[in-house]
Amino acid sequence: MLSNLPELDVPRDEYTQGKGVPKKRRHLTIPDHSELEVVRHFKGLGRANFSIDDTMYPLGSCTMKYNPKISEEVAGNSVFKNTHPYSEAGEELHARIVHGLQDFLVSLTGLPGVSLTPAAGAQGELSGVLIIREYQRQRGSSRQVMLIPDSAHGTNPASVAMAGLVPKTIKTGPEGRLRLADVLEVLDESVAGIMVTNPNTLGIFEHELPAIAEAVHEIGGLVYGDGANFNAIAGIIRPGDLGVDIMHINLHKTFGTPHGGGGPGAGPLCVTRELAPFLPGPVAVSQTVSHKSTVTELGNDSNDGREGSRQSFRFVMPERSVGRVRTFYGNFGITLRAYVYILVHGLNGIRRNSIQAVLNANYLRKRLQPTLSPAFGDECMHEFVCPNPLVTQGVHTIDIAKRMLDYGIHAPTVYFPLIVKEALMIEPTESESLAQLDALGEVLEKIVKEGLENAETLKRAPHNLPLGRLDELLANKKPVYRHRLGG
Amino acid sequence: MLSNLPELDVPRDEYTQGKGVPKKRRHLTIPDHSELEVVRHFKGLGRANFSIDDTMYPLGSCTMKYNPKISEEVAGNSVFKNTHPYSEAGEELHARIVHGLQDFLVSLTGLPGVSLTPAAGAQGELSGVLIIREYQRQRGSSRQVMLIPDSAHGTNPASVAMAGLVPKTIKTGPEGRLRLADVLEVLDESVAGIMVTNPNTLGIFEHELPAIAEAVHEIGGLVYGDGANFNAIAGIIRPGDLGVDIMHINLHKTFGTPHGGGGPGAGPLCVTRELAPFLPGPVAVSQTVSHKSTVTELGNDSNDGREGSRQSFRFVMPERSVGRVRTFYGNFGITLRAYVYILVHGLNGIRRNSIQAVLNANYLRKRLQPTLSPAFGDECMHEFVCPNPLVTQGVHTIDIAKRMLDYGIHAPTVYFPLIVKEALMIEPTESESLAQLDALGEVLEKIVKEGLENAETLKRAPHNLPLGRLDELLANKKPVYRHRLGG
Amino acid sequence: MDFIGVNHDDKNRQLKFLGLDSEDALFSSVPEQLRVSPAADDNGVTELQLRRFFSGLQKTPDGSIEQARRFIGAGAYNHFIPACVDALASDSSFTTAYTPYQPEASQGTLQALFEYQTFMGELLMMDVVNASHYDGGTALAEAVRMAFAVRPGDDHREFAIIGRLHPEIVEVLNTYCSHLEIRFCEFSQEDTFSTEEVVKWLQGLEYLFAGLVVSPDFYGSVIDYEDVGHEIHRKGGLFLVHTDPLSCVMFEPPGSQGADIVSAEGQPFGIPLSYGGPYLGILACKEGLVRKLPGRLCGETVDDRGQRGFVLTLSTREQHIRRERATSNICTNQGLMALRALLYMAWMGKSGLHRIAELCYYRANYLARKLAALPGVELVNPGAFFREFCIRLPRGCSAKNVTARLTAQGFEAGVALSRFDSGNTRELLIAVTEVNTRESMDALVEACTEVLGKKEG
Amino acid sequence: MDFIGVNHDDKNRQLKFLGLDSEDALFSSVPEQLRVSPAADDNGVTELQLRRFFSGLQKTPDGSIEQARRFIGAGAYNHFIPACVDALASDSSFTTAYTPYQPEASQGTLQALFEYQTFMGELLMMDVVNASHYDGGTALAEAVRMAFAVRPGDDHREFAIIGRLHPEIVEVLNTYCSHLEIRFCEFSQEDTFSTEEVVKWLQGLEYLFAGLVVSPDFYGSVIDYEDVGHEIHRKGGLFLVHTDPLSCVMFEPPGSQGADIVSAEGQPFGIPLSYGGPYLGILACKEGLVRKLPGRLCGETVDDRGQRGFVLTLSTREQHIRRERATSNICTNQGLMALRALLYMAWMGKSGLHRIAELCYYRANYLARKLAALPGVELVNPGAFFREFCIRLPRGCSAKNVTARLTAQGFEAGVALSRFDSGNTRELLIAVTEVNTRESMDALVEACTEVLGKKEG
Repeated sequence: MLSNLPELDVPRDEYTQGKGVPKKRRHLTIPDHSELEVVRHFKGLGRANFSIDDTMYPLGSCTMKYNPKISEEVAGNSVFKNTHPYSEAGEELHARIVHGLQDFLVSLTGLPGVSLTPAAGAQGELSGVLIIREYQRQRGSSRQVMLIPDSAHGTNPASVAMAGLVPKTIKTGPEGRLRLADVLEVLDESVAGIMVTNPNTLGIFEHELPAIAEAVHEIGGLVYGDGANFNAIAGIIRPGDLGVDIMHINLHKTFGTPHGGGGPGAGPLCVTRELAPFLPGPVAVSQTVSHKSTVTELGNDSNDGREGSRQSFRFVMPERSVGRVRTFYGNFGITLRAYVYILVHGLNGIRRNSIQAVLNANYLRKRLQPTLSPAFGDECMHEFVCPNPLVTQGVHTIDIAKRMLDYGIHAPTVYFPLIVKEALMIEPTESESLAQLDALGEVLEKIVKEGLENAETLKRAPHNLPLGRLDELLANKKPVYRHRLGG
Repeated sequence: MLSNLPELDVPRDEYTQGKGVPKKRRHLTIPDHSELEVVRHFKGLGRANFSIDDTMYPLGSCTMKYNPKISEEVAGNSVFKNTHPYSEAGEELHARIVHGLQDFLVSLTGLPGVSLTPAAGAQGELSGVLIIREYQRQRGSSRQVMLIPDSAHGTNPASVAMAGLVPKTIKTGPEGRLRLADVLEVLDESVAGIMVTNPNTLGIFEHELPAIAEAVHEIGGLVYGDGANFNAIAGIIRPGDLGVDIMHINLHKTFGTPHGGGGPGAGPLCVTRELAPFLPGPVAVSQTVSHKSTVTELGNDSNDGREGSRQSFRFVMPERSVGRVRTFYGNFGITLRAYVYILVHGLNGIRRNSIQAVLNANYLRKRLQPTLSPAFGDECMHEFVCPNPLVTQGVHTIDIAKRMLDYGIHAPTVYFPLIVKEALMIEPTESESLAQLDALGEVLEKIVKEGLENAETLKRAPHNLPLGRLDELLANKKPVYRHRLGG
Repeated sequence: MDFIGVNHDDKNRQLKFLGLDSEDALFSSVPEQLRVSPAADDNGVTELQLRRFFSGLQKTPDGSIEQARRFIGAGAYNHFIPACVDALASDSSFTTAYTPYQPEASQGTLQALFEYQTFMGELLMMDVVNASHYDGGTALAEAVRMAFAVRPGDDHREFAIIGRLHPEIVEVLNTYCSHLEIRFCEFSQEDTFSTEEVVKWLQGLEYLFAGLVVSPDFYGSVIDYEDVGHEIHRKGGLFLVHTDPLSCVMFEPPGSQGADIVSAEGQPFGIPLSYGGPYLGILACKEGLVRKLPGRLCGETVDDRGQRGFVLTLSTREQHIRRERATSNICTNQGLMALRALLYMAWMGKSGLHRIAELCYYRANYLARKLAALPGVELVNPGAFFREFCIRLPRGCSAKNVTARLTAQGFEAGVALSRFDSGNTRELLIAVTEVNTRESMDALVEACTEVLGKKEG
Repeated sequence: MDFIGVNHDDKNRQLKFLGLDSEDALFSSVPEQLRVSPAADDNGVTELQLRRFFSGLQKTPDGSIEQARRFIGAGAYNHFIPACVDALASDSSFTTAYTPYQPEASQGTLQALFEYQTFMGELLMMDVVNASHYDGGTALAEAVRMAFAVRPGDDHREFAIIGRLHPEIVEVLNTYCSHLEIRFCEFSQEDTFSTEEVVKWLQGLEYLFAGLVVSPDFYGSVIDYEDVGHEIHRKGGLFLVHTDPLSCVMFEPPGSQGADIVSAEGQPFGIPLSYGGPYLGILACKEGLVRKLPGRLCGETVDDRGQRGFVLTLSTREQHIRRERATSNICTNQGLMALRALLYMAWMGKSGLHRIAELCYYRANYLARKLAALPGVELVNPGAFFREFCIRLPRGCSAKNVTARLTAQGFEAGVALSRFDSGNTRELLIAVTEVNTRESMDALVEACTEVLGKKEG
């Protein structure tokens, strides 16, 4: 598309006084294409994807809820797209939006300190563990141990290791819950803190968390809440009330930001007042200035330019910050979409989402019970986990998953959590209609029936997609990471 | 999506003093859906379409060229989307753009009068025939006959009939061209004018048009140029130089505006200076005013706000206008996209498009010659027409067309022009790559081979699409125009 | 606002299936004191409010008058368009496809057209809706030509018009019918009139081939017209109605009042103002008239395996087959605009459409009452009106000058009718939609009070 | 500008096939005098010029400084993004899909990632590129951790840094490595230095586990670093390079200069400024290090019918399998940003990339020369630089005040380095890209002349 680019309008002069100019590159093999060729290629790739906008995508723990179009519209605004992070003129507007989301997260978590800089949940976790380490260090303690339930996401132990602390596993109790007794058994002065996901990855609410938190606090430890499943309780339960000191939130899961192909996301960190000075930065702060108001207020449809005081916004580094975890101000584009999402829902709308997510999961859970018996208990929060009912037929969970694709529904999360053998982890989200929940139920019933009658149908799935089952072993054994482009 | 709409914030008061309030409606059966349901439904419908962005779409005469993304970006600008046609503040900006396109069309056609109000080619034709009628009437003539070649689009005779004139058919000569001799035979004082498509619908340039035009002018008639195939010659040949007095242009064909599902389009009308006062209106005019310049100039990258005179723009009705053919100012959104298209190409770019369109058609024509022998001559302009080579196998053109769909390429135009039996009318456009032209060639070769070996494969096509061949007869015999929605 | 997929009834079904008496019971395992009560006052904002908020944050949104303060209508209306409609309508699978000549490769476009025909037919209560026309004006012009083509005898050249037509539509009608020698007879529009008066007037027309009711008319007036239709039918004429799709949500639609042919401008349904186009001509008729209906039609059929599908149908009416004997020369339609109208109706649903119609109706009534209360201002169409009304300013006031002064105060206050008829100096046509908040109406009244208080030269 | 599908070579092939010696011959049937000659001066405008024209037509585009007059860089650059990239990147088939856990249902995402790995690998000349990281800063931090994980011995804790790192990246590096007891040794940056000096300095480091070259560095300086890499390898260390993808179009890329691990910020490739994020962390390594590479990787394989396809691979390195023994905790990537970079590279092709790189390079040289000619102004990095350079204003001038005064004149003139180090009061970092026209550069020089002429308090 060279014809669409500016011509070089200055001399080919190199203004170097000292060292010489580095060697110029001779070959670059990236091919030239017409715009239409580019469009067709990528439109074709798009057609080769399942997506929420196409079909149900009940990936447990990943929370594939609907991403509203209005969020994309706002984020597409040229002012938001084109402002440089060091633009002085842009700081007020952008800090105002970041501050707005910080405030909402305070309301929802009950934790008064928030930083939006972490670029993803895992980075929020790392930041949180760094805070725990720093907090202990400043107390003069060199505690190293972080307690982590065996149902936790792999990021928990990985983040702990990355921060130089030592993860220690606690077994989940027989009801799929963490038990105070089990925690007390390992709780000693070496423990820097505990990481708990609530509801946990089995979709079960951790009743005993308040008591566990009390015990951990008592020995001088901190409680980290993994917010991966916050979408089950947002607007209903504030993690701060449960004794959580630090928590990250995956914005895409709870607040419907697009997460195409695995990212970008954003992993804001919320902490108690005591820990706020440790937050990674910068964070947005407000101060009151007197001014003639020209800024519109949301929900107030008049705009009368009255005199008065107003809030002014800017970014600062928290005083004892564990540091920067990312350049600039985090994933602002994601912050903006999440802010829009909360604005249009209101806190009540977020609450309604949580309730419906839980209702949908329980409905589907009960509807499927004769076919797929859940691993634990009688009820769930926003998701539930079932062991593969066809193991005796020699059918693996992956076979069920692949067969679902044939029926035009994406598979649930499989083989996680690790404590349930051959797990299927189903999360319908609040976005799906009753008809769609029933459709998923029927597909699973049909597949289990097929598995009982003729296991081969499942083992050879998918049958109806452009590609059959892909050989992942080969990809690992003889890895090919890229094409070799011709000269 | 009721929850996303404003609440009623005024009393349910009806302020009527005279007649009563009409009866309120009781039932409306349009269903309520969630946004996600709407998205999935329509995304699914999109997937059920072939489109230029997916695949080659060589519909002859329809000119399915690439629609640049930059045109959509500019047209998506909120100022253009949200300005009311009676907004006083908007007139200058919008008239400036309309005037800009008018100017380009003057350069390209050699015809100095332009109106952009006709909403489509057929409406441009109707307007043009009305001008011919009015012109003759003002000369005191009641001529009724419009000469039209038998290769013409059906809109030509239909527009003539609609304007109350009488179409008379002229036969195409043996070389696929209109002959002066044949025209002279029917040319008399009853003839109000002639309508000629050049290149004609066989993709052949009408050599004798200048001579024919001279003869028609001599007897007091006017020459109407159907601009449906203007994309073959734009930037190379100016219809005004060939003796054309009036001409419409289908903006989507020559200037790449989207024409999804059959429209919208736009059919500007270009005329000689003498006929300009008859144009349908309003048209944009400019006048020079002295002013401090703040408007950027295209191609001039400085913006220095110098003093000076500048053009000012507004809309007026031509003085002896045949009238309005549409409310407001025509399809401004299409005008805008065509303007962008010409701006980014420049007049040279438009010329390059025409050359490449003709080159691609000739390449494909020659490449296919052993398989599909063209109906006429040795060369073509932007498209060519071949009779079905499998007639003796009992294969109809429609069978070839359906089989092409199986290979992922849209079919050419079929059974048109009517003067070629079982025609296939192929227009590759300048947008396609050589590889794609060859791919089309290979597909057609393969299909003709299939037809010779086993005609049933073609007669039962398509085989690879979600639907098999649709029963058009049934749709005509027992027409169903809509669902009946449940109460 | 929410994006929850399960509707109210289905939610109750779910709770029942689970044996729960309330949604609270879902969280019974969590101690009561750990659950927060809902913040009753934060139910979120609408897309409209959100857009306003963000454009306010950027100091100079587009340097122009804010949407809530734009009261211009006169045939093109400033309605809310959901982000979802814009997003889906720009899918290049629709925009870069062509007329569905090969239906097997164009089921997306065809099914969308069929659904448009369905929803629009339902809205108008008409049997057949074509797959779109250029705009409301040309749709009406084609409707008149269509009626003329089936007129009972050569001498039947009278066409009755009841209700004010948009002046530009009158011009289009004249252009389209310029050689047909139709005598257009307009019922002289008084400030108030009764159906009986219209019926009586109609009885005086001897060679009627059709009659047209315009409702809402150019000034926004709406009437019941069933009796008018009866009288037109009694005289052997076809009964035409030119209407507005949104008004059909609120009032009895043309189909249930006996209309034979209906035309309308579809712009209010999800189509941007775009300085006047592209818009959507809606054209509908009774099944018996379908062979005379111009434009494309989509029909249902089956494929060779018995699967349901859609095709273009009855194309023998069209120019590419019938040439000079076609019902019209129309070829290009406004397919993408029909898609937008369909997307709009699908997104809104009956509940959303009803809310929009109510907002337009009651807000217009609210504003009209307030403005008519200003000294010297009178309502020109004091009968029922929908979304739009016309006021006459006090003696000595020019509507053109008043709107110019209101523009300086940040209002597009309406269309001064001197634009169409230089004699109408004091008339101002004002449209009110769901975008015009109560606050903006109150502000307009206040600004008018001030501007009208200062007498002009 | 054009949208023609056939390229130059293929066009010649076509003409040859047809036996024509020129394209004019295609029109030989049309008499010469009826053909117009090309209007040599109208070859159309670029998308950039077009956008500028239309935003100029609207009197207050966004009330802010026009794009051509924005010279801020410092790690985030104001580049042209083709409309096509925006249009394709917003396709919800990509945006609303998830991590491709079921590859058969996610071939679109996977193939795009594979093509990103291919193009980016080609650009950097590296064997393996991962499927994206949060940003350039974290990519570098992970690169250092990766190098630390394979260090030859427990006492090898020295990490050499040659070239100026972005101050915020230094902070990220400190955060990520806070407990690793790495000793960061920075080569003291002089105004000019030779490779020999660096090599000599390196020889003085005893316990090196890796060395990093930053090129272009924070001030835009670029160097040849092959010899530096050799010396680091000689000392048993890994050779890391932090670079910019666009600079690799112009200069020999890290892979051909021996780099083992490469990190970079991918924002310049089609990713909007968006107030600092989301951006794209690029992380690449030699094949032998792949088991230590964090982040997702896409690999090629076949299906059960032998058809080629793509899957996520080597996931045994990742946290969801290896938990605390994973190479990193990273899970979420920046998939949509990798898609944007891919779209950008595909749209540009090598020709477009080369043009963009040339524009940035030669325009920056042009502006630097002009500014350095102003009285009292000096270039801080007078060696070769790419797209960005740093000037020191005359004594008594504060860069912060000067930029504020230039803002009032409609320029974002650069980043005053006092932002990062309050002692650097006179340093101003200026970036130039293809959006900064020659006219805008001349205007900036003129404005600077004026502002610097008036001495400040």
